Amino acid sequence: MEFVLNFPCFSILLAMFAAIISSVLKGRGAKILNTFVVSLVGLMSLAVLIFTVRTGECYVYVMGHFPAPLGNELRFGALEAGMALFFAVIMLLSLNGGRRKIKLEIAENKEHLYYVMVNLLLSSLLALVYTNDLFTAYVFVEINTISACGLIMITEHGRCIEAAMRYMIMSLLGSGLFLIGICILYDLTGHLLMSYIHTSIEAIVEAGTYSVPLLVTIALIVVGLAIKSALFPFHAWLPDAYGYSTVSSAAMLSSLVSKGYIFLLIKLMYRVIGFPIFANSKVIDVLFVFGIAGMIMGSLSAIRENDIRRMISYSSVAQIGYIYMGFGLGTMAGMVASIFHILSHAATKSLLFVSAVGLTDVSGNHKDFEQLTGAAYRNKAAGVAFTVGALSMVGIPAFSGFVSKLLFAQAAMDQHEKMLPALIVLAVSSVLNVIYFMKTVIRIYTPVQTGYPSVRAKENKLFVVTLICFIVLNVLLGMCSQPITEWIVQGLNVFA
Amino acid sequence: MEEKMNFILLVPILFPVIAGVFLVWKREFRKRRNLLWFVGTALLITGTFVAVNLMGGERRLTAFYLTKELPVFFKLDALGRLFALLVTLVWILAGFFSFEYMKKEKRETRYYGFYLITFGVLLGLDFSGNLITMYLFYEFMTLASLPLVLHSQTREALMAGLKYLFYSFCGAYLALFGIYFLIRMGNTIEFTPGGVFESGFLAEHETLFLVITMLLIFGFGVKAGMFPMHAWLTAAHPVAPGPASGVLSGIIVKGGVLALIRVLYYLIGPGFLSGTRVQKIWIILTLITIFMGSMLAFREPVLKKRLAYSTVSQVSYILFGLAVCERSAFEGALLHVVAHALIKVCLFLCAGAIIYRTGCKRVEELVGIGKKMPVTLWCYTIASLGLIGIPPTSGFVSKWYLGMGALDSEIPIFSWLGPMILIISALLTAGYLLPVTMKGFFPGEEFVCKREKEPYLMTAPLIILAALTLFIGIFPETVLTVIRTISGVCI
Amino acid sequence: MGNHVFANYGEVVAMLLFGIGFTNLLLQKNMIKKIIGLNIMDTAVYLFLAEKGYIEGHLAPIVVNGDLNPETYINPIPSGLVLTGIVVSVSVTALMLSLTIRLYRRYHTLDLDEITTRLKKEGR
Amino acid sequence: MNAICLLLVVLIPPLAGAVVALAPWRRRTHWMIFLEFAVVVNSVLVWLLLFNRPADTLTLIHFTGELSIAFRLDGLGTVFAGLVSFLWPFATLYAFEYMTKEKHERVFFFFYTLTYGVTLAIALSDNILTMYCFYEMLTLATVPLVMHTLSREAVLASRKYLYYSIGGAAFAFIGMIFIITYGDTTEFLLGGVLNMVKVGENRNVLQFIYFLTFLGFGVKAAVCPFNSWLPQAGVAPTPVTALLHAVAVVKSGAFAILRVTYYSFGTDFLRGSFAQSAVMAIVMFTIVYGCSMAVKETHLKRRLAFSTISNLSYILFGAVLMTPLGLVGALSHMVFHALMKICSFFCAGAIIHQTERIYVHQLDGLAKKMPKIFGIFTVSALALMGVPGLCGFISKFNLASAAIESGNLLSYFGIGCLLISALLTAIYMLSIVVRAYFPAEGFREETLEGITDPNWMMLVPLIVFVILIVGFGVFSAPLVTLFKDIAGGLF
Repeated sequence: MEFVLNFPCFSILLAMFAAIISSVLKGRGAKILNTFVVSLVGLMSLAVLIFTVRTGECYVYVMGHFPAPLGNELRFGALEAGMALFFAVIMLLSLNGGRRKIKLEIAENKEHLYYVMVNLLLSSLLALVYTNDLFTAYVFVEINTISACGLIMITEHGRCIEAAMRYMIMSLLGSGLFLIGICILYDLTGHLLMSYIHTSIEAIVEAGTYSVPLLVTIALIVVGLAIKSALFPFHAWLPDAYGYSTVSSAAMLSSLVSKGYIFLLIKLMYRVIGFPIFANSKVIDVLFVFGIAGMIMGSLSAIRENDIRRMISYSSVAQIGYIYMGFGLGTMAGMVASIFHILSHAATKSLLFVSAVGLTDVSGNHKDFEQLTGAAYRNKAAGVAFTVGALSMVGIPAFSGFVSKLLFAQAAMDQHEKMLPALIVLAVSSVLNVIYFMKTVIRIYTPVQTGYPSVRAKENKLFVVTLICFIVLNVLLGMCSQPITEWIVQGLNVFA
Repeated sequence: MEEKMNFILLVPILFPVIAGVFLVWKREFRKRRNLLWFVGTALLITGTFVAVNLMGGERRLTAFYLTKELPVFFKLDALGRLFALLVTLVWILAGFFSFEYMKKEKRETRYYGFYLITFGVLLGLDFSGNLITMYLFYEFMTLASLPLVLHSQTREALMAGLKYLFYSFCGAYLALFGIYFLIRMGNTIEFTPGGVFESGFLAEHETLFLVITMLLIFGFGVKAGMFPMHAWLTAAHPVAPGPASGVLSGIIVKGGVLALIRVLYYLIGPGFLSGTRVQKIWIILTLITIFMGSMLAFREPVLKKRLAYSTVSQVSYILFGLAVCERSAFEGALLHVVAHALIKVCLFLCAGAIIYRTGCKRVEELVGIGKKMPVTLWCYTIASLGLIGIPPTSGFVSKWYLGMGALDSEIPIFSWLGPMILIISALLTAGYLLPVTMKGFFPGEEFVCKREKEPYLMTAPLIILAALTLFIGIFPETVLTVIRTISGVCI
Repeated sequence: MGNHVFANYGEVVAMLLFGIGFTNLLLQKNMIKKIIGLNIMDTAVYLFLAEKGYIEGHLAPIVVNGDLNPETYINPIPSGLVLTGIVVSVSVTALMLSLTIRLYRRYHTLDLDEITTRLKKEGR
Repeated sequence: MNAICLLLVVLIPPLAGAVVALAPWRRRTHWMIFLEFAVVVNSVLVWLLLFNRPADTLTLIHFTGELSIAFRLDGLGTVFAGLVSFLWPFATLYAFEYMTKEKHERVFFFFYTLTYGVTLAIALSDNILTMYCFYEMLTLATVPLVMHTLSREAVLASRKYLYYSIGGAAFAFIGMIFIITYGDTTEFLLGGVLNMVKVGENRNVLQFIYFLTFLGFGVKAAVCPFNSWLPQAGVAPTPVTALLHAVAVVKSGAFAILRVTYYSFGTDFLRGSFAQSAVMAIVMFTIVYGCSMAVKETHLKRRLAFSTISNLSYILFGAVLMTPLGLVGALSHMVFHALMKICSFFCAGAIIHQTERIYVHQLDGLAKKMPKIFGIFTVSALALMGVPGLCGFISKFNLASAAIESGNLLSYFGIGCLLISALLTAIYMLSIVVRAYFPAEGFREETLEGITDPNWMMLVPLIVFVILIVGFGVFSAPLVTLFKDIAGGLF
């Protein structure tokens, strides 16, 4: 066995141990450790990615000594490795972008706790990506939830705690449903390992028995994960959680946490239930409807919002709607588009959060648009970065958003009944995106006389470098989509 | 005629235009005398060129192509000659009249500039050999004559000018609609007497062509002051300086008439129109115009406006003649073109002379004017008789032919109703023109005044015009021979 | 249908409990009641699992007297799952409670909606 | 010539602009000369390309699947690229003078030249994806220009502009996707690329999608009801409004519509469908609507902007006739309207620059002080009205004859709309001219003390344009022949 195949397991454990160690370190030490760990995880994932892409196969990694039907397994191919790499990169960038804010907003004696949470989050995300065991997935879902909650409430601001509370409640509802779904699935099939469940389910479907319980199970799991990933109409907790937490948390929450759940959902669709079975169930239509409803409603809420952070949060609701719409199309192309959008949205949304904080910083920490007028002149890097993010969200060619839009549209063309609604909603939602993002962009470029100080790029090198990395990432996704989609297709083929 | 000599056709068109543009550009002359010499010479030289052209045989000239299917093409045919002669004659006479009249006005150079430009454009209109060339000059005619209307720059004049512009373009574009179709549907757009369309083709597209014809009649009818698009005429003509209103009323309205003749008799062909519903509508409209124009003139107190209403009525005589589509009516119409041009210019110049000398504009102020300005009023009287149609003036002959033509035609009702209205209108004409003469010469016992000086630059044109009116009335054959050659080929 | 329900009364009860817990977590205003709802929900799941794993007449899967015959014991996996689940639910409950305490200290109420209104009134 | 030159002409302008914006220039003249030089070189390069067309396609990037960003020069692109590259150097020259009074000049010129590159890229696009990409880019490149003055109005206007443009593009995006899916290729081929086997029973859906696409691209071409951004965007400095919002940007919209209609969906597929009737109705309404609003508007630049709205729909009217002749009409109006409108806008800009008067009623009597500007303005006004002998007439004639040729009853009404619009054009353009030349009584000339014609940098472009307006009006045969070849697929 190649040594590189150990890396996924190592990276999960590494992150987890780092979390444990961090709890006894000082803030600075924890920060360094965390950076190191995230980078290392990234590198390891890269190695796995290169390896898996080259061989084009999927590998199973047995945890512990129990063999297949009973024991715990990791399973990874190109898609998982790439996703892990991507998560690590985004996490690193988000943390770097918000580093100054972390220092400012978090009490010094709690800083190391923040990194504990981050490490834990990373570990759970990796586990969600790699695991092949449903119950393990559930456990890490909960760990994910807890660490995310910690990330939200770390600033100990009243609003944050309240948001954390709401987030917890919704999350727990979701994970409750998810858990009961798993249990019924276990009841139906007698397995917890995904591949085995799949075999049984195929048998069940073939036999034609238990069709109702199966449908209910699928529905329970999907709804559970949908709540957790803030699909419209379960998004009520989201704006507060994203809007008031410290910026790195917001960026990570929006681009990683919800994406982790979505990735798990993909895994369920492909590996557990089987894509053809899933695509034939009614659930998919429901997802489609809620997806397009989310695209519109999220944007509408964003238009009404007067707080830049909350506006971006609502935009997340819309973007998650895109992803679910892609699922709802029930085709391979739709899935590819959704996965691409996971990447593109993660890259863009964290960029937006980070740059938005750069803008609010130079506006006396006010987040309403009135105060943000002309902020782009006071912090040029943030202004440019926000503009790039906004353009990408709107779907301007050369940025990542355009490619995902293109992929979605092309995918919609294959699906005859859903074609027109999907396309028209896509167009309408673009228009709505234009309205609120471009409004903001123009607002920040409208000069005004204020007493707020300007920030020079030199004073905040890390921030600027992070933004540049984000922009490059975005443009890279936008311009070199060909290899990325190829990778996604390859990954999906060996995914099940 | 040699092909290369044909460019002579362009000379009378371009020469006045260039001279006029030069004047507009130059703006100021050091001495008024120089200006007058310049204008006078230009007018006479143009006249000579026109004469040279008229003497020669038929000339054809394709100047250039707008696009491949749109040549700007000039041709000199009988109808063009008639109109060109008329225009030249009137323009020179009115021009000399202006020399005296314009003494009192400001911005003279500009006036003469546009006067000359309009002259050239009108000659271009007369020499046009095809539809597109005619339309080109038709538009330019509106634009070039606009400054004449606007000349005084009073608010009234501005409003009138804009009204003139609006109505004219409205008409031009209505006509343009038809023109587009004619160009597209026809094999050629060159004017050919009797029409260019085969009757079978016309029958096939009858509805379309009826619509087109209707639009063309309405469109060009605007320029000719046909009801219901006559309102601009009575606003625009009176506000211009005297000689300008003369030529506007006498000549430029005939631009519309010329265009109608060209389109109906030289492209679509008169045979298509006769007997159709469009013809009836047209006849009704002309008759309404004739009657209404006279009535309005009758109750109008301002002399120039009264004359303008009279124009509305009289031009519709011509249109009536055209609408009947009958040979002698057509001849009458053409004769009336000539007669009315001379008479109306004469009348307007008289009115101008009176205003110039006395400043009186309203009819009731003209009591005893015959004592002050006898020559002017005599000319006025002769012209009035002509317009009413009393022998031996030109108006009598033309109306005679019109009436005969109408009676000869086989259109039910209108064959007798037409002449009747002509006669009623003639009575009304007498009613609104002659009181000036009567009050002018017989102001009553106690009226005392001294005779005003009448400068020969003013009286000479008047006398010539009045004399021509009489001359044509006495020897109508001089003009009629020309007209017969036209009608011979057209119908 | 009826006898199915009766035969599987354990599962039915579990589902009812799950419903109760879910509704409480979702709809209760009082945070403590919400947490109780959460626990009911979790417990329902454990009940369900236990019911699934239990085989009539078999022993708990603890090897005491060297009997390695699988027929002797009930299915051990659900039991393992329940144990894991309990750990998870304990930690989650702890976190929720700590959050509740913090909120209560700050706002002296357990009503989440009231806290929200108050926060909005503060404008932050 | 080598296909790589296609990329070169797209890249030179932005690079030159970037150099201007970023390099430390010591004096204004230096970078001005540099920039003008770069623009001229680029234009020369474009024209060289037009005459030695590279036959092959230049592919830059492969997107997913067979989608790629690629450049190619075909007939339609030739016209647009030629037009744009001809106008840009002149407009830049004009902008130098105009912008002396504004701030942030170098940033302005960066975006100004960037737009040049992007517009050329649209013209040279080989496939629909490339065109779409640069179409979006165009919006972004021009927003800073609209926002330039940074006043509240400008910000609002640019915001609206963004919403409309990108929103429209979102709908055009749908059309693009359909072309990608149902077409044999994404390239532009005359006659369309739809694969009828794939289309099968989805004809109606595709026709509906065409309608959406039309509206989407139509936003830039300001079709009703998506036109309100255009007059608002008039707050930008005049070179921007003139070149971008009368030519480059709006024509890109029209160009895109021509592309999708003739080169992607294909006219055979669309002709006679409900989509054609729908878009034609919209276009016809816009023609009349734009003009009516222009008549109502008293702000000079906004009036011209409304006029642009109407005129753009002329182009679209040609486009939606869906016949080769319609394409000819559309192309000729695209070129000629560009000349006329840029000319009139530059005049308006010159007036604003010299006098800071922005409302029509403030222009009384200005013609005397700025004779050259108003002379040129008059010519462009007449051309816009479609007076024969100027280029506006040619394009309208081409449009009308195409409409007649198409035999579609609705298009006959379209001709009517063209003519109504021409009439309204006459009103709103000539009322300015009349006002400037013939101020009403009581006008005090002293108020205009010190106003003169602008200097050569502003005048040279104007004179060139006016010569072309007249030149093409009198002699347009080669150009129209070229358009016919393009429409016939021969070029």
